[in-house]
Amino acid sequence: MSAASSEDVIPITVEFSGGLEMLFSNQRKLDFSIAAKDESGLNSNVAFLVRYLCDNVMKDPRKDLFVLDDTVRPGILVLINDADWELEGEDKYEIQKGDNILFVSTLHGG
Amino acid sequence: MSAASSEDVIPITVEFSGGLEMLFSNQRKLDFSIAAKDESGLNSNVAFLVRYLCDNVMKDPRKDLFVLDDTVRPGILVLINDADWELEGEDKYEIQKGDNILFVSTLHGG
Amino acid sequence: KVAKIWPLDKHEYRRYGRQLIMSEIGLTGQLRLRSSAVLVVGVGGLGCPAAAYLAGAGVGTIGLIDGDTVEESNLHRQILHSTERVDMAKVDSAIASLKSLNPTVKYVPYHKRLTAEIALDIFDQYDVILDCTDTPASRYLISDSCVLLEKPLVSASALRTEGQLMVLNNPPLPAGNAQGGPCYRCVFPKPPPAASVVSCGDGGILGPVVGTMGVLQALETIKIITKGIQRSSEPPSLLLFSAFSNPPFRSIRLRTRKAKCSACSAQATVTREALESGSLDYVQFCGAVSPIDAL
Amino acid sequence: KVAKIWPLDKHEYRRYGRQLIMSEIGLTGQLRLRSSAVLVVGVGGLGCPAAAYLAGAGVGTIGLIDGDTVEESNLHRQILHSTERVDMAKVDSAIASLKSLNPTVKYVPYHKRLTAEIALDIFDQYDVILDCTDTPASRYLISDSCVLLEKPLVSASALRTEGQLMVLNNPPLPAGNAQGGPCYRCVFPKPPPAASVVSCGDGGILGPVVGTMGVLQALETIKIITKGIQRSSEPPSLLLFSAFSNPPFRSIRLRTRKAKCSACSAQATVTREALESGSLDYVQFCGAVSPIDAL
Ligand SMILES: [Zn+2]
Ligand SMILES: [Zn+2]
Repeated sequence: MSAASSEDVIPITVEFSGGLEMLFSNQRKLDFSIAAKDESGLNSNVAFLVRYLCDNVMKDPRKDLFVLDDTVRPGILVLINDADWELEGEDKYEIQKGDNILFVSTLHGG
Repeated sequence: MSAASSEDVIPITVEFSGGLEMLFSNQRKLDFSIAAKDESGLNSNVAFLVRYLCDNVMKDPRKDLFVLDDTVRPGILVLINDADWELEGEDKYEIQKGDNILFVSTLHGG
Repeated sequence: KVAKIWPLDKHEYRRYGRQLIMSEIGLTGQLRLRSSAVLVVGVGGLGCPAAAYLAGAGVGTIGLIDGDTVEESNLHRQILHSTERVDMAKVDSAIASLKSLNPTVKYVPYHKRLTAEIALDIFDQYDVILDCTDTPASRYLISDSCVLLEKPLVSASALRTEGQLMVLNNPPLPAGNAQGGPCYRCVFPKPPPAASVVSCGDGGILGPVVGTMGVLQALETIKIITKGIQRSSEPPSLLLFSAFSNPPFRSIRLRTRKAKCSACSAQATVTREALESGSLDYVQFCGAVSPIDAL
Repeated sequence: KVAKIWPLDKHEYRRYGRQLIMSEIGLTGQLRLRSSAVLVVGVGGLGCPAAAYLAGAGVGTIGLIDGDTVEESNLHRQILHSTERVDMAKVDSAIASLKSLNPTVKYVPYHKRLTAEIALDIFDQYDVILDCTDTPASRYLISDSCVLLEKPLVSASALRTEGQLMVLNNPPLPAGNAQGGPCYRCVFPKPPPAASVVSCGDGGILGPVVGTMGVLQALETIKIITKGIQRSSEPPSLLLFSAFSNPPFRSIRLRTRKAKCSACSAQATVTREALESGSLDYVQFCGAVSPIDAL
């Protein structure tokens, strides 16, 4: 259990809601594995996940509806295992095996 | 992990809803540990848990509002980790560490 | 003569435009709503909001069945009724409000309490049934009738600060077909002891709690109709709502049809003949209703 | 003169009996409801059901603010309005329905769109504010006003098949007090790009989806009032509703007050003077509202 060095990918669940799913081919839920280390060899964090989603998963060309100034755009909440990412260290949160990461766009209709 | 013989209690969460909490001193949620083996030395199952709750936790004298004919009375759903216990083997389901067992009384108002 | 080009009338595009443009509804869904008939059994705390949103969405025919009259103590939660209509039949009071909201829907009043003698004849004219009643006896009768006539059933209940919601017999396949959705008897084979049953009159009820469950019944009904009846792919589940708990909502996975269910299995003893002959005495089956200081 | 023995009138015991007998409400809770004033900002898909259940529960004074008139396309979800009242001011149409449900409540109409010039004067007369509006600009203005006046805010929104609900600024402690509940700016410090904002008119909305969120706003308001304002102990959370997802409801733990929030922290720049002088241009702050083929 303690010698986890040989694992090089982390299985996670990513979800989109509040309309964001439309940017991701109408997929609301994705189960996949992400590299355990980022480009610099550091533990993968949420910032790395956001870059990964933008570069590899998102087919929609309107990247600025998801990412702005290198982070998720204003109006999107990032929730790590059903808690606001502000409680978990924001984009520096290091991804753990089995994490559920939910991106929600705020709604404004009424 | 495989040699679990030395453990003699199992930590679980038990919840009551739909009015059943009134039979249990208005407690909706209980975290406690139950013996890993029942009176006969078998792995503790839900039938054993129900007996245990009736004998040791329930202060209300109206036992027949919870148990009838040695099992939970008609009109109470037993949910093991958010699934109907019918999917898990009913009262023969063997309790696992960390299980959430929810007893819900059906409501009839409208 | 010129063929009709537009499948909906101009006023329908205006009235339903906000839901028509959604991919989940669309023109097909709106036409299905218009050609469908929904029966609301019980026009109280659940039936009022359910009927309001079904009428708003453009369900073609809405039947309402209830034998009671409006009381002042209903008004904190039964939002289709009104102070000046106290003592009027609930069904008539509700239809007055619904007509004002959407006069293009056909409303069918039944001024009586549902009984085994009349259930099948009435249910037969509808596509989806909503159980908005408040006794165990009516819940078994409604479920049995839905199984016999192969109708999906949207069932809800509420008491004090809690509510429950299930979609039953969906898809509504013939008894004996294991692919059909479970019925009320699959989930609750035996009725609760009469002493354990509490009504809203005795236990109390918070208006928005029962209101939420009623609105959700309308939503599930709209989902069933717009998708096309018989096409359910959602696994059977029970939604629990507890207004003062955290989290307030919880979804439970339910069982599939029970192999020996007395209503929906191949060995069913609840037959059309048994139900119509009165040999199934629902009130007797559920015990005398005399809620004392019980649950 | 004889002292009044009963704290409620006889008709109030009749009308509210079903909620009075619950321990969560009781006589104390009913008296708190009667002596409270609640403002519903926006009388559309959220405001209609919210106001209906607040009136039903016996809130003493209900203020309604909206500058729009009723349109036929509103009626599938805005259940206080009616076909014969198309073109009437929404506020007047809603009050006509509400009076019929509960004539003992005092209703206060404001026939205008909320602006920074009038917000503080109006909000000051109420105990709890409901945000039932539909633009980012109004959401920031309402939150800022609630923080400045120390009022709890029950905020909801809905679009297509989804809804969101938050109770903000609860407990409503002065800016700079970290024990107060987070405000809208704590959760969303910057407004979304205008191109990402979609209205119900453009994106569509399913009636019972927005209806459910509105009824839940009434519920949260009743919980706040009957418990006694200032006494919140519930951790801040966001309820997500997605009608076609399984499970449909999800509760999210939210952050506490943000140490550098521009509205509710010790360093707040959103002051009463700034708001009243018009130097906070909410429409400008949120960008021009021209939803194109965006989210
Ligand atoms: Zn069955
Ligand atoms: Zn703040």
